Amino acid sequence: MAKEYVIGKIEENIRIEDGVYELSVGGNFSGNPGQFYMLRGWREGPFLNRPISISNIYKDKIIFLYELKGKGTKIFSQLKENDEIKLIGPLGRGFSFEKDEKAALVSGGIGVAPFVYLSRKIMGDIDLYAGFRKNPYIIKDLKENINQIYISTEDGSVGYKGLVTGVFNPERYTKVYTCGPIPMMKAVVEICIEKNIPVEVSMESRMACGIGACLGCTIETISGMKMVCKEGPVFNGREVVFDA
Amino acid sequence: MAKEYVIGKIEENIRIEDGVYELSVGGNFSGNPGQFYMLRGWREGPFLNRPISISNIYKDKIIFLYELKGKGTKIFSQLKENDEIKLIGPLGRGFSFEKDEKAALVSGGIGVAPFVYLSRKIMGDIDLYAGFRKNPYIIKDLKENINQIYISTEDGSVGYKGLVTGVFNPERYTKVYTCGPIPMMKAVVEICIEKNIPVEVSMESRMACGIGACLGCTIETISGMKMVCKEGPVFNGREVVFDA
Amino acid sequence: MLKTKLWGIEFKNPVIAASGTFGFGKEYEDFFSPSELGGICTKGLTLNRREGNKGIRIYETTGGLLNSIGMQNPGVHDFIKEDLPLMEKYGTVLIANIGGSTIDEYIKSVQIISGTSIPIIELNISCPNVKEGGMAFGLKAEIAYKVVKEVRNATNKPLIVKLSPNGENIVDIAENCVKAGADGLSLVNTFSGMAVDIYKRKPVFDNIIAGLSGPCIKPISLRMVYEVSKAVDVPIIGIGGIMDYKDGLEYIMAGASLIQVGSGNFIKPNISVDIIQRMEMFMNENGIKSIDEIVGII
Amino acid sequence: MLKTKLWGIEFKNPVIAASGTFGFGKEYEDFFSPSELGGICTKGLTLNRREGNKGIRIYETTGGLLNSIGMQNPGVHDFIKEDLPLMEKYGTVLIANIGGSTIDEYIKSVQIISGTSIPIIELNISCPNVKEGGMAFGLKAEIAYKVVKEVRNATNKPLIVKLSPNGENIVDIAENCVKAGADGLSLVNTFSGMAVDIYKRKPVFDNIIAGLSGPCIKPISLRMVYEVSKAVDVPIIGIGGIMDYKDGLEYIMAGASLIQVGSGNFIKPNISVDIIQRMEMFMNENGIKSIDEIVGII
Ligand SMILES: Cc1cc2nc3c(=O)[nH]c(=O)nc-3n(C[C@H](O)[C@H](O)[C@H](O)COP(=O)(O)OP(=O)(O)OC[C@H]3O[C@@H](n4cnc5c(N)ncnc54)[C@H](O)[C@@H]3O)c2cc1C
Ligand SMILES: Cc1cc2nc3c(=O)[nH]c(=O)nc-3n(C[C@H](O)[C@H](O)[C@H](O)COP(=O)(O)OP(=O)(O)OC[C@H]3O[C@@H](n4cnc5c(N)ncnc54)[C@H](O)[C@@H]3O)c2cc1C
Ligand SMILES: Cc1cc2nc3c(=O)[nH]c(=O)nc-3n(C[C@H](O)[C@H](O)[C@H](O)COP(=O)(O)O)c2cc1C
Ligand SMILES: Cc1cc2nc3c(=O)[nH]c(=O)nc-3n(C[C@H](O)[C@H](O)[C@H](O)COP(=O)(O)O)c2cc1C
Ligand code: FES
Ligand code: FES
Repeated sequence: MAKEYVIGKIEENIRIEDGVYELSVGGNFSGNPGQFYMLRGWREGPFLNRPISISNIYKDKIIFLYELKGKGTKIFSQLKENDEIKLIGPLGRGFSFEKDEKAALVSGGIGVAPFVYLSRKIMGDIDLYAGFRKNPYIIKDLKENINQIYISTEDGSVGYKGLVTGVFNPERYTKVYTCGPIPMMKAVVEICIEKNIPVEVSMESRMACGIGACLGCTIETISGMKMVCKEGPVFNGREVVFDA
Repeated sequence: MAKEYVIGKIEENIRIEDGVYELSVGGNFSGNPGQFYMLRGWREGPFLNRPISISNIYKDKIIFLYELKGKGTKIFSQLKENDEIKLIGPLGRGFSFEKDEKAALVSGGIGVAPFVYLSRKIMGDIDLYAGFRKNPYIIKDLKENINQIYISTEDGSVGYKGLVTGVFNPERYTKVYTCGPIPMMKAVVEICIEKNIPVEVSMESRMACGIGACLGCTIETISGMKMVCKEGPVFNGREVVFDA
Repeated sequence: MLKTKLWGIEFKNPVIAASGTFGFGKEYEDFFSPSELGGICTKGLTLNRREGNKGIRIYETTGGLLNSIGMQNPGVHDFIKEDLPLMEKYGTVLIANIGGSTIDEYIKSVQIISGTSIPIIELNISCPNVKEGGMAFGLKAEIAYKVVKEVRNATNKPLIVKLSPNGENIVDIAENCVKAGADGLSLVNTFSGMAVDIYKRKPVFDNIIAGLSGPCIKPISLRMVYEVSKAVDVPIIGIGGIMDYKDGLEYIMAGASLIQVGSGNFIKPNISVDIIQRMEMFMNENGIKSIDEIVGII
Repeated sequence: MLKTKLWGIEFKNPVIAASGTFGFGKEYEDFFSPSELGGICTKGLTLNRREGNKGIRIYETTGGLLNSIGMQNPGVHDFIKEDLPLMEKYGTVLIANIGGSTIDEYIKSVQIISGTSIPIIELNISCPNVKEGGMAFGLKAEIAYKVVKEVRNATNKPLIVKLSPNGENIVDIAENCVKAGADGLSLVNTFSGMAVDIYKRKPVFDNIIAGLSGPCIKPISLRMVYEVSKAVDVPIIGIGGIMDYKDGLEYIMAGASLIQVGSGNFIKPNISVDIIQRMEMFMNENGIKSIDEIVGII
């Protein structure tokens, strides 16, 4: 799939929870689950584009799920229907799933974003373990392709009280995918290694180009420094050096 | 009138002609005809605020008339109802008019903006000579307080063909006010001096602070450098050195 | 909590209005009471009145602005007569920023200011905007040493030297100024920059070169503050692109005892009040009892 | 119309991809054909492979970014084996950007590169991001002279020296490089800058100092290009914050014969194509027949 630089038009940008938004951009976009786009929703604004995972793709639109973090996502949240947004992508290596897997998806917070598309593509027997600080946001499109959803919240207001790793046991699965805060992913990988279950993690790092040109987004792996934007963002969980 | 820094809410921002917009901000604003505000319609955007003249003030709103010029006005034009805009003002010295004057207002392009408010305040026998490149924009509120309107366009599509100074004769008036491009104002001042009619000009210059602190906006006058933002923007036409 | 004492002088807080961006204070009175500030630096003063530069004086750039004001000021005498009495009422620490074209001029101005109530002098050897604007004094370590040494002898008040970021080696220059008797260092003044009008095929400024300020310069000036604070033992005033309390704290943690807010005043006239309040909040939330605890902590 | 010839080499247009921002070109192939460019500078090459720096490598600032890549590259040998063959196919002028920690290393790398099809060498004596990254060579005029002199003897190809904006006096350094045999000068490399993480109370970068690039630096680098172009007689390559054709023309009018686009590539991968097209439009509209007409016109 060739990467493209395109100017897209916003179809919808809706707040689905406190500080969490779903953005649809019209057009025929390509990409696999776990890949991402670099987005720019401004002419005058922060210098760098912002990496956001593909949350879903339909024939005529692409969907991003994003969380308010700072300057860039603030501007995203103010975009309205018909506004322009620039996109570079699809970028990076996504999840290397197989159809009909018995998979567990383990997310923390906005890490749930790529799992919407992933679950749709695996079409297998999938459970989701989704941890949130408080108000969970499980969008409709996600529910459709998932067997069981285990929600946990830090304050216990919904589902299990505590961290998502408190309810998760990898033994029932042939493959585990995880996306979320580093400490969570680290814990998930550790259990998976212990139980000898394959696990893939979606990593983040600060990016400039997003296409493998600047060498700015490296993380440490057991086989040296690797670029998150090109060799990731999805890595084999066993490869990543979490304590770098 | 004390200057204020306020965050206002946009009530309306309508395109009234190609590249010309009318912006209303809700609130109880103060200011005299010829004074201006520094506006900032963004959080991330151009570094400096943009000076825009008061076009009109009502009890519950202030109106600006602006022309698309570059980055800042582009962002202004994209603002929508309920968006925030920061304002500093009212700033500078406005027109020193008297009630019931027999006055001529001579404008070029967007220089017509402050005359809406000025004509309302003079409430005398006022004629407007308004030159435009092509499509004239004479808003309703302006017509109300004006006797005769002489429009000229460079392409002759509406009104007199040519420069506004081609139709203007100051002899019929006790006072002349002019706002527009420098060459136009210069020509107007020259005729007024010739005919010995008092004339006031509204000057522009690049501004940083808008309040007299940075000394960045000076122009040359016969009595030395003067700050447009504080000692102007309105000057006695005889004072300004136009060929500086 | 934000209080700090330097050179025996108490500052309510470490936030000072930078020279040339705050006039003599009165333009800001409508927006807030200048007494809330830790201090105010005057517009750069010279011995005699100066008209400043002709042509364009302000030009916006990405994340900042170029200025070519050219030291416009009423001269020390008129300042003392007309502006100082108003400033004295603010009840905050006043700092006289002194420019000049010759060592002799510097000395005379400093002597005159020393006879006033102003407790601190900031020697501007770094203005890029006039041919003889003093920046020449701030570019080479030996010359900086010479001018500071001579001015030092002209006053008993705390003497802060404001450094140019355009000099040959800022650490060298800083060390030389301290050796020559500077009680503190302000850094930085504006960076020499320029812009071209491609339609006219001419430099934008009559003077060609102008001074760059604003958040665009912050990473560089912060680095300079860090390097200089490691090298010298006098208090540092950090300046350059401070737009919020976070920027201010970066400077403080990098080694500045005080900070100055310059171009930020143009964007939001009461920006310093925000910075002071938010800095206090940050300290509360992070259990920092006094600014002095975090000066140079990194 | 945009064609220009320098060092006997023809450039389709004056727009070159800057070192370290364009990889070896292939990442951009999806977006446009690199053959449209006037030239491409390779990522900075050292004699041996380098892993680069640990920790955060990229940090956004107002109008730019700080980077601390730390010279990650495959080394000249692997570059020649694996990357060069692909680059040769682009049909544009290739420039090898050479870094190093010792004069000896520079010489060896340059000798090796001289044995390839690459027509031009850009000597990077200005990388702020590794302890021994070469910037030390670019800070003082005498040292710059020495390294350029020695490297000069190691190759017959046009040798361009890429200057640091952090040096003591850029005009001095430039003159010394030319005296030592440089055929051209590129300016500038990134500015030494830093950032502080106020929550961790630590510098953001493991290395403390990082390199600032992007439009924030443009006014300063433009000024340096102007000053240097007045002082030396070799062609100048203007670099720093070029984001559109106007920026590019400012550099050219200030004295640059070629320009390099760096951080701009990150924002819009095909930014250089825009710049080339719009520059041509501008020239058409303004009756400029050749870029050479306006080099240094201001
Ligand atoms: C491959 C990839 C995919 C992503 N997918 C999504 C997604 O689908 N949805 C989503 O909401 N977010 C996603 N992110 C994260 C998203 O890119 C950031 O939240 C966003 O760039 C923040 O921009 P901002 O301007 O709002 O925040 P800023 O103003 O830039 O920063 C806000 C705060 O976050 C810190 N910060 C910013 N970027 C990073 C970083 N990369 N690592 C650590 N700290 C950082 C800053 O230092 C600051 O404290 C993804 C990131 C990557 C690398
Ligand atoms: C006191 C005062 C009152 C004003 N009132 C109005 C008003 O009521 N309505 C209105 O539409 N405009 C008014 N203006 C002009 C308005 O401020 C500018 O058009 C606006 O700042 C341009 O901003 P921008 O970001 O869109 O353009 P930019 O991107 O900043 O610039 C676009 C182009 O215009 C040039 N330019 C920008 N500012 C100036 C300047 N001050 N002088 C000369 N060239 C300049 C730039 O170099 C560039 O070529 C007023 C100006 C002043 C000083
Ligand atoms: C318009 C303007 C005028 C200035 N005048 C002076 C001056 O007279 N004396 C001086 O020492 N510095 C002067 N400066 C420099 C500032 O005090 C400050 O050092 C510089 O702007 C960097 O800080 P900033 O990025 O917060 O603006 C001036 C700066 C600006 C923008
Ligand atoms: C991520 C990154 C990596 C860079 N690597 C190199 C390098 O290896 N060698 C070099 O000479 N310059 C390097 N540079 C400097 C650029 O070539 C250029 O000189 C600088 O970024 C200024 O231009 P800009 O503002 O257009 O980015 C690098 C710059 C960036 C941002
Ligand atoms: S972000 Fe540039 S290499 Fe990954
Ligand atoms: S804009 Fe600052 S003094 Fe007028």
